[in-house]
Amino acid sequence: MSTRLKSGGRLIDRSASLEFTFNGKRLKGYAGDTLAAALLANDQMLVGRSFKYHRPRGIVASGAEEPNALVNLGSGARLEPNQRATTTEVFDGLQATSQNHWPSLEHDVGVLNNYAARFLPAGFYYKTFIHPRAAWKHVFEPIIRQSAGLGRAPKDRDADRYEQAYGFADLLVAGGGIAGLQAALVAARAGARVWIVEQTAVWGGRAPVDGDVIDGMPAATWVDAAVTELASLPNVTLRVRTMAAGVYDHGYVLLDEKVADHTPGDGRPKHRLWRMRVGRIINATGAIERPLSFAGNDIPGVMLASAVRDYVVNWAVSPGDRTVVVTNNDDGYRTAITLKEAGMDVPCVIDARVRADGALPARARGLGIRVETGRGIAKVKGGKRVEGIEMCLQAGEGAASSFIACDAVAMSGGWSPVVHLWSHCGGKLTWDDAHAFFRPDATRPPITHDGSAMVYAAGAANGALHEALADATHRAKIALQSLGMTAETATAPAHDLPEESPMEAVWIMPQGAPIALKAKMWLDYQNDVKVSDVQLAAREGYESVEHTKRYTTLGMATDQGKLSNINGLAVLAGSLNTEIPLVGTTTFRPPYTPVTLGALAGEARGEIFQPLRKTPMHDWHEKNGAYFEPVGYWRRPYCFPRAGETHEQAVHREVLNTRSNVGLLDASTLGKIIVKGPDAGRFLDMLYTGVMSTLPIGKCRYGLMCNEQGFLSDDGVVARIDEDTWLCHTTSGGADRIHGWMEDWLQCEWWDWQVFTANVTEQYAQVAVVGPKARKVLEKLGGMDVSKEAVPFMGWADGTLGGFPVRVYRISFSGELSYEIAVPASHGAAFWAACVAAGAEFGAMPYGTEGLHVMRAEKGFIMIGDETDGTVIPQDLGLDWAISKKKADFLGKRGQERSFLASADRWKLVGFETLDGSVIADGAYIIDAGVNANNQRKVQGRVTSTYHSPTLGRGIAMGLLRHGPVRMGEVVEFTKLDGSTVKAKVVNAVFYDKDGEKQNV
Amino acid sequence: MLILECPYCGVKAEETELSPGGEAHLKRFGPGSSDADFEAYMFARKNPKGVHFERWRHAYGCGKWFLAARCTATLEVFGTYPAQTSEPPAEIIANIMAKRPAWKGFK
Amino acid sequence: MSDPVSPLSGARYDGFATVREIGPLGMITLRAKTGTPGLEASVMAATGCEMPAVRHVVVNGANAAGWMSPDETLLVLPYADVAGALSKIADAMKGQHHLAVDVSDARAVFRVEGAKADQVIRKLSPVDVDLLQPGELRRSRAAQVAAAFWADEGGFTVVCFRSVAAYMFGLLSTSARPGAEL
Amino acid sequence: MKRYSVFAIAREALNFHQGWERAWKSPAPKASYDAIIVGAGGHGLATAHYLGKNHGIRNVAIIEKGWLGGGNTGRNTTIIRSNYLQDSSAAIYEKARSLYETLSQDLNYNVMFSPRGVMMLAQTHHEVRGYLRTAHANSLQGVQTEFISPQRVKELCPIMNIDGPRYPVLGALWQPRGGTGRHDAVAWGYARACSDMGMDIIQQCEVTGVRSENGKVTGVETTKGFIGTKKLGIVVAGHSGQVADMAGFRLPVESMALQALVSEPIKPCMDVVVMANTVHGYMSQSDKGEMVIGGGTDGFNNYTQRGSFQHVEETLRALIETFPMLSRLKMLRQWGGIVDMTGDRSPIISKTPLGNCFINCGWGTGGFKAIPGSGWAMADLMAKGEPGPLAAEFDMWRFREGRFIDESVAAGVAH
Ligand SMILES: Cc1cc2nc3c(=O)[nH]c(=O)nc-3n(C[C@H](O)[C@H](O)[C@H](O)COP(=O)(O)OP(=O)(O)OC[C@H]3O[C@@H](n4cnc5c(N)ncnc54)[C@H](O)[C@@H]3O)c2cc1C
Ligand SMILES: NC(=O)c1ccc[n+]([C@@H]2O[C@H](COP(=O)([O-])OP(=O)(O)OC[C@H]3O[C@@H](n4cnc5c(N)ncnc54)[C@H](O)[C@@H]3O)[C@@H](O)[C@H]2O)c1
Ligand SMILES: Cc1cc2nc3c(=O)[nH]c(=O)nc-3n(C[C@H](O)[C@H](O)[C@H](O)COP(=O)(O)O)c2cc1C
Ligand SMILES: [Zn+2]
Repeated sequence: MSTRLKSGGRLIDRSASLEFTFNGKRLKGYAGDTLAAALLANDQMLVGRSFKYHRPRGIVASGAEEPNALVNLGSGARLEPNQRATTTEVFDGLQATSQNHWPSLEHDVGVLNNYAARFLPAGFYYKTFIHPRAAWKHVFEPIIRQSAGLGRAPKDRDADRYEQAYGFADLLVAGGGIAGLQAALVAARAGARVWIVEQTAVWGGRAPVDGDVIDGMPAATWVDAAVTELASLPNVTLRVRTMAAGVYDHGYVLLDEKVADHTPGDGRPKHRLWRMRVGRIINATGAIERPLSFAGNDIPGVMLASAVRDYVVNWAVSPGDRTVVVTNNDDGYRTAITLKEAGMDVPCVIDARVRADGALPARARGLGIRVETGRGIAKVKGGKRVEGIEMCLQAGEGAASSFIACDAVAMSGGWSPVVHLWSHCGGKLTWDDAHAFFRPDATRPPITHDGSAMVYAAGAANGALHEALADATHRAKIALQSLGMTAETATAPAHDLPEESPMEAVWIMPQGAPIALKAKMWLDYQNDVKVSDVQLAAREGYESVEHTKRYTTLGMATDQGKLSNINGLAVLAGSLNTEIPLVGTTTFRPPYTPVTLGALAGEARGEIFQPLRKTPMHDWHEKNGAYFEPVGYWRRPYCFPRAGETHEQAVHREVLNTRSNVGLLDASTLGKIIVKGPDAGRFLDMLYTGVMSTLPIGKCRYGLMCNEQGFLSDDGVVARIDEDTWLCHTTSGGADRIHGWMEDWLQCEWWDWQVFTANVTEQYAQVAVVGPKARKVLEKLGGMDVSKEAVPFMGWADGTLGGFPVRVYRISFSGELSYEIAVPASHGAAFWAACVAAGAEFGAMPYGTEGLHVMRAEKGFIMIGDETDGTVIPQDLGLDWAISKKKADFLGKRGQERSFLASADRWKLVGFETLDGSVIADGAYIIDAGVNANNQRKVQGRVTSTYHSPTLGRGIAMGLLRHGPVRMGEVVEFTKLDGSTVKAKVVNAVFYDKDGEKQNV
Repeated sequence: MLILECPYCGVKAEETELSPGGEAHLKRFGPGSSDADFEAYMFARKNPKGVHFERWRHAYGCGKWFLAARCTATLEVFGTYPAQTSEPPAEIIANIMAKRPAWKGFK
Repeated sequence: MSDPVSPLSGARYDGFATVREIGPLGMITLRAKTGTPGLEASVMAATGCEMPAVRHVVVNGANAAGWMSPDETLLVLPYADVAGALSKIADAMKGQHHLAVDVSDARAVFRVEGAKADQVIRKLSPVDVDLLQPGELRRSRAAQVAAAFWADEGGFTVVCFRSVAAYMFGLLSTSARPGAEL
Repeated sequence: MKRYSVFAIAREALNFHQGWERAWKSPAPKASYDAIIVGAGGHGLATAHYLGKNHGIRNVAIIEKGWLGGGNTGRNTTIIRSNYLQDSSAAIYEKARSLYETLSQDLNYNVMFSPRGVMMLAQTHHEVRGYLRTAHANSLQGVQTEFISPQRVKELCPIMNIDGPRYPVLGALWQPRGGTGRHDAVAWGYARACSDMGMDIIQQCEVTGVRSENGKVTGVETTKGFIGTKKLGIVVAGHSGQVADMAGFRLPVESMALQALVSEPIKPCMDVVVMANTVHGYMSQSDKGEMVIGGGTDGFNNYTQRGSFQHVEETLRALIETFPMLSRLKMLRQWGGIVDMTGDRSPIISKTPLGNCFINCGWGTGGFKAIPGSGWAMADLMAKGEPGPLAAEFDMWRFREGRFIDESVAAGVAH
């Protein structure tokens, strides 16, 4: 039975008792408990079910490496699936439920899989469910899916918030054990800007638990002193509950700070994601103990020896009354000693080694603990918890020699340095035979931007299990040196540890275990990967460690194989008859432990999910019921529906009103770029397909821009402001892109040309006053002459209107009499309001982008993004008139000379009118006779813009048709999505005011 | 997550302040050039696994384009320099030669 | 004519730092290569400031001159003074290749103030605030948009584009929420 | 070859599965072959497979520098669809998709093709028009797709927030027979079938040079020595530039990192594949329960199989906005692959300047779905020396002529 001990527990505060629930059961814990400790204190041994076989699962570990104890934490908007009990701090009111079982944790029907385990070896699904074909999708896959997954899927929107922050340091120390603290001290004393982070809530790592003595003091005292000193230094930042999640190139490190996990709902961000940029990283993340592979090693009550020790020392929890310790090294004896000294029963230490004569075994024997050497566990007895073990000879095949009753097993298979951060950016490992582990190979570190080493491993993470402090001191010194700092005089504190005799690698227990036992030896607890599975993979040719991983799913669970990987590799090496280093490891990838997606997205949610660009008139639009559409990050009114109107009706009203009275359009989003300089004209002649250098001052000219391939990329009206200044209008989406494009050519190709550009898009609010009564509105506003003579079509003038300083352009995208008026943005809202007021008596109404589109389509004007899609050249659109024949060069000219673009067979722009007056479907194609070599119906064109024209009362469309302009009057067929077609006549694309009389009045 | 020093403003800019612009030192081929030259200019990019010269814009900073010499296999940066040049500066070439003796040189 | 209005009409948020929208301010983008005759005189004439050093801003009361790029200087001055300043610049730079434009209305300006104002910046910009020199003007991004800022007594001045003023205000105030101190 | 079936499993179970034979052999290379394929990714293996199956060419070696399937085939988000816009794309992807329908049976290896349906969200009016256009095109191309309403989107994917607020869902292009497949199994199944036909899969063997005489390839230098061949197929995805360089020609290809990530596994909550291009993210839930998530590519040349964090962040921001429930899930693992991007983002299946050397590359961010079709077309090309109709448009000279096959035009991306 696991219980809370009467005394002890260095991390708990017995005066602060807390209540929490597990599967609805009310339980008690203390402040300082992890959920796992508190569950064990309440004798909750069974905490979950495994992934595949639904085997009962208990707590194995005490930290981030825990594979089993995953719970659904919280509920509703605070539900967090797969939360690790060993790293969850208990708080008052915590709710946890166990996962992956039905109907209950105790009685789970999924356990049937367990009985069928033999039929479900690694990769079984690749070999089955092949026939009948339809059964996979309809029968087998649904069953597999239903039984897969662990935690519950959240349904609600997250109640918590997250944030990010940037941090900078010379040196980041990941890991707050004694090695990390020592490294930080060395660096901090040398004046470096240091960050040290620890994933748990406490400093010190293993040493205080293991009773290390440092500089003559108990490790805990030394740790306190170190932390106090570090905290006092201005160049040091210390953070607990902060995990170094991933190391990325050039010294970029992600830290996941659990700000309010243990105080949910207190208004603070749940997590803060630090994006660090550091010179060097000290990887002082310690080591993780390895399980041993013996039959039944997954039964609740079988735990890591170090974890058992942690529970006793840190939280005064004993996982069992009678604990058998099984080990292949001296360190495991610490657990036996700790248990015994805490008053618990240790019936036996089973040591796989033939001899155990180090200081620790001696101490254990001295406490009266029975030590059996050369032995192993043949199998563990029990179902939902351990009932006893059968001990056997390690060298044999598992013939049981004796039964030992116990309720817990503490296993120690040696240690594995935590090399994740070293490895994320490609640091290489070397195999250490003496300790049977991979450790960082200092000669092949990950490198940073200048080619120097980016990460230094220190302490247990560097394989220095017994001389962590000396190693940390040394590594910190060389890391500092590489940063051009020095800490020559730094020395390591004295670190007293009992001598330990060598461990002996044990990958299978007993050595000659037959297959029936191997099929019960778990490697990966969560994913149910057993020794026999790895051996099967090897036998079937999945020999690469990466194949084995993917075939068996070893190490792919939420713990990412922190416990299982090395044992798995060793078993694989054994099966292949090769050496472990030749098998190698799988790739270490971020994050070290899973990070909440919300934290990765940071503050970006709701209102500030993305920037939303607003024109000065945006609020007016909002207040006046605009239905918006996104245009890049802008939001533009699509239309202004009135009560009872559909969007379509609103658009039609807006169009008719503009054509008969006057409409107002917020055109502020149009790009506006000033181009100035002695070479500006020449530059614009390169940029546009037409000639801009000859544009007279005071005039406007429509221009097209192509990319170097020749495809049309943007269009707009250019105004000549003075001798060496032009103002280029771009599409709303194009402003930044085109400005960047200009700068690109000016900086990287024609850097000797004298041209400056400035993107003044946001300096001006722009209002289009459009329609036969437009001039009246402006006259009403008053202040300047807006007559045909003073401001002719395609001219512009500066002046004032209604007291506002304005620049008025006579340009028209609707075919109506139209003025586009620019005012400084700070006056935009007021000017708009003035226009609305002045327009009232003339029936002025605002119109949106859709009305704009309809009107320009009625006029046969092209729209970038509708008529163009990145594959269309101006010639396709009948815009040859806007392409200079005389210019030797412009961007895109050479591209357009390529055979496919110059071909006579290209699809070209024409108008279409359906014979029945209906509207051609958006996206419709024009079919052609027959099928192509791939048996696809041939096509000869497609629609590019199609609308109901409220002006004409029928459908109108533009589109591209092979040889289009010479086919006027022909009838072609457009597709409909119901499979039928609609006939349409090829017509001129200008449907309204063909001679352009209305705009030029 | 790269950092590249902007040669204009001296900021060690991180990748998110920059925008990448592909191969550096391209020679533009305009009207009158051969099909092969134009194709090479537009598409046939050097794509080395190793030393590469490329364009970056300090988009969120000074807005200037600059060039960088970087190893695409290790992401090591050998240097950055202004865009207004048609060849890498000698000291960057020397730096690369020192660090990558097998490098065949800029061509 | 109406008075010019800043994009958020002076919005304010009080968290662990105070966020205030200020303005409208007059701003001129002056483009000319360093060393262009008349450039320093223009800057002086428009703002009373010396020519800023690379990546620096020279502040003179309500006026300032900031280095934006090797050929761009940002001039800050009272909104009403812009037209006058532009003509002074035109005079001083006559015959020299340059571009001076009014961008007063294209920007939004915020003050982030208080002892922990720096923390707000640290949450949003990939900038090593500790290494920011006195008078340094840093152009960078704040979350997803371009921003420029500099530190002066009691806080930071943050400049961004006008259209994203509300987004910037949202970012700054979210970052300054009580309880979220770094 | 021992056939796989439930009965075989049952039989083997009694014997603790001791009797299974190797899925593929690991032979030493012979002195020469009738054909060599460089690259044992899905495309290379499928090419070899159809060379044997459709053309009777079986004296073939597939040479792989690492472990088979370990390139992009082993690291992609496994989306299979064929709702492409351009005729030539739709043809080859639909060929591939239809081969996927029976691939498990054809290979006697369950590749877990799961036609659960793929939806591409339209979140702007522009996207609506783009996807409608694709729907029209698909109807003529024999690809079964449908433009569905927001309500139908919600029914098919209840965890989605279709109401925005920022980007309300306006509809979606829905391909009911698109879906996912088990990426590793595709490589393994083809490998097993190739090996069974007597082909040699040579792993841990890097091609380091291409030897040619008089404009024809004679063989390849490898880390296991020279191997002669009558025909060479280069199918190395992200390393295409490298190997083409060895063969003496340059490709319109750049290698960049594309990233993906998985969440921790949760109980099934999403039965379809969703792609959201406005915000740029895509997601499905695997049979094990993880949410499999992908986003955009880095913009610079990179061979490290690692990407920049910002793209992961951008993708997650976007997806959390669309799927608020994701916020409290955790990222379990993230990784990158090196994708081969062409000038028009469409693949190349082509002859080369060397008479008997052929290239298959440029699948970039979207070639998993194409594996069977691409292998089929490439085998055709290698066997006959001339492309068949599936590959005809994908030659490498199209760039010179400006004959783009551009899929991005319909507001689409190519995953
Ligand atoms: C993150 C990510 C997500 C993706 N998502 C999707 C998706 O959802 N749907 C989709 O359809 N596609 C997707 N793709 C794209 C898809 O993965 C690839 O297009 C496809 O796998 C390419 O297959 P391949 O066989 O051509 O290349 P690979 O699988 O990369 O195989 C090429 C092989 O060539 C070997 N090789 C290279 N050089 C040499 C040499 N010199 N000698 C010998 N061997 C060599 C490599 O080791 C490798 O094994 C994604 C890709 C990535 C990276
Ligand atoms: N004798 C043995 O066999 C043996 C074996 C292992 C360890 N040890 C003991 O272990 C100690 C070694 O000290 P150490 O400091 O190297 O290791 P440590 O394990 O004591 O400390 C490492 C610390 O790093 C933290 N950490 C790990 N990954 C992290 C991450 N990604 N982000 C933030 N924090 C992270 C851990 O929580 C832990 O507190 C010594 O006391 C040594 O005696 C002994
Ligand atoms: C569709 C898919 C699902 C995956 N699911 C998991 C998973 O559940 N657990 C895991 O650890 N990795 C998973 N991975 C990631 C792989 O472990 C691995 O990172 C990826 O194949 C790239 O290989 P590499 O990291 O070894 O370079 C998955 C990969 C893919 C493509
Ligand atoms: Zn710069």
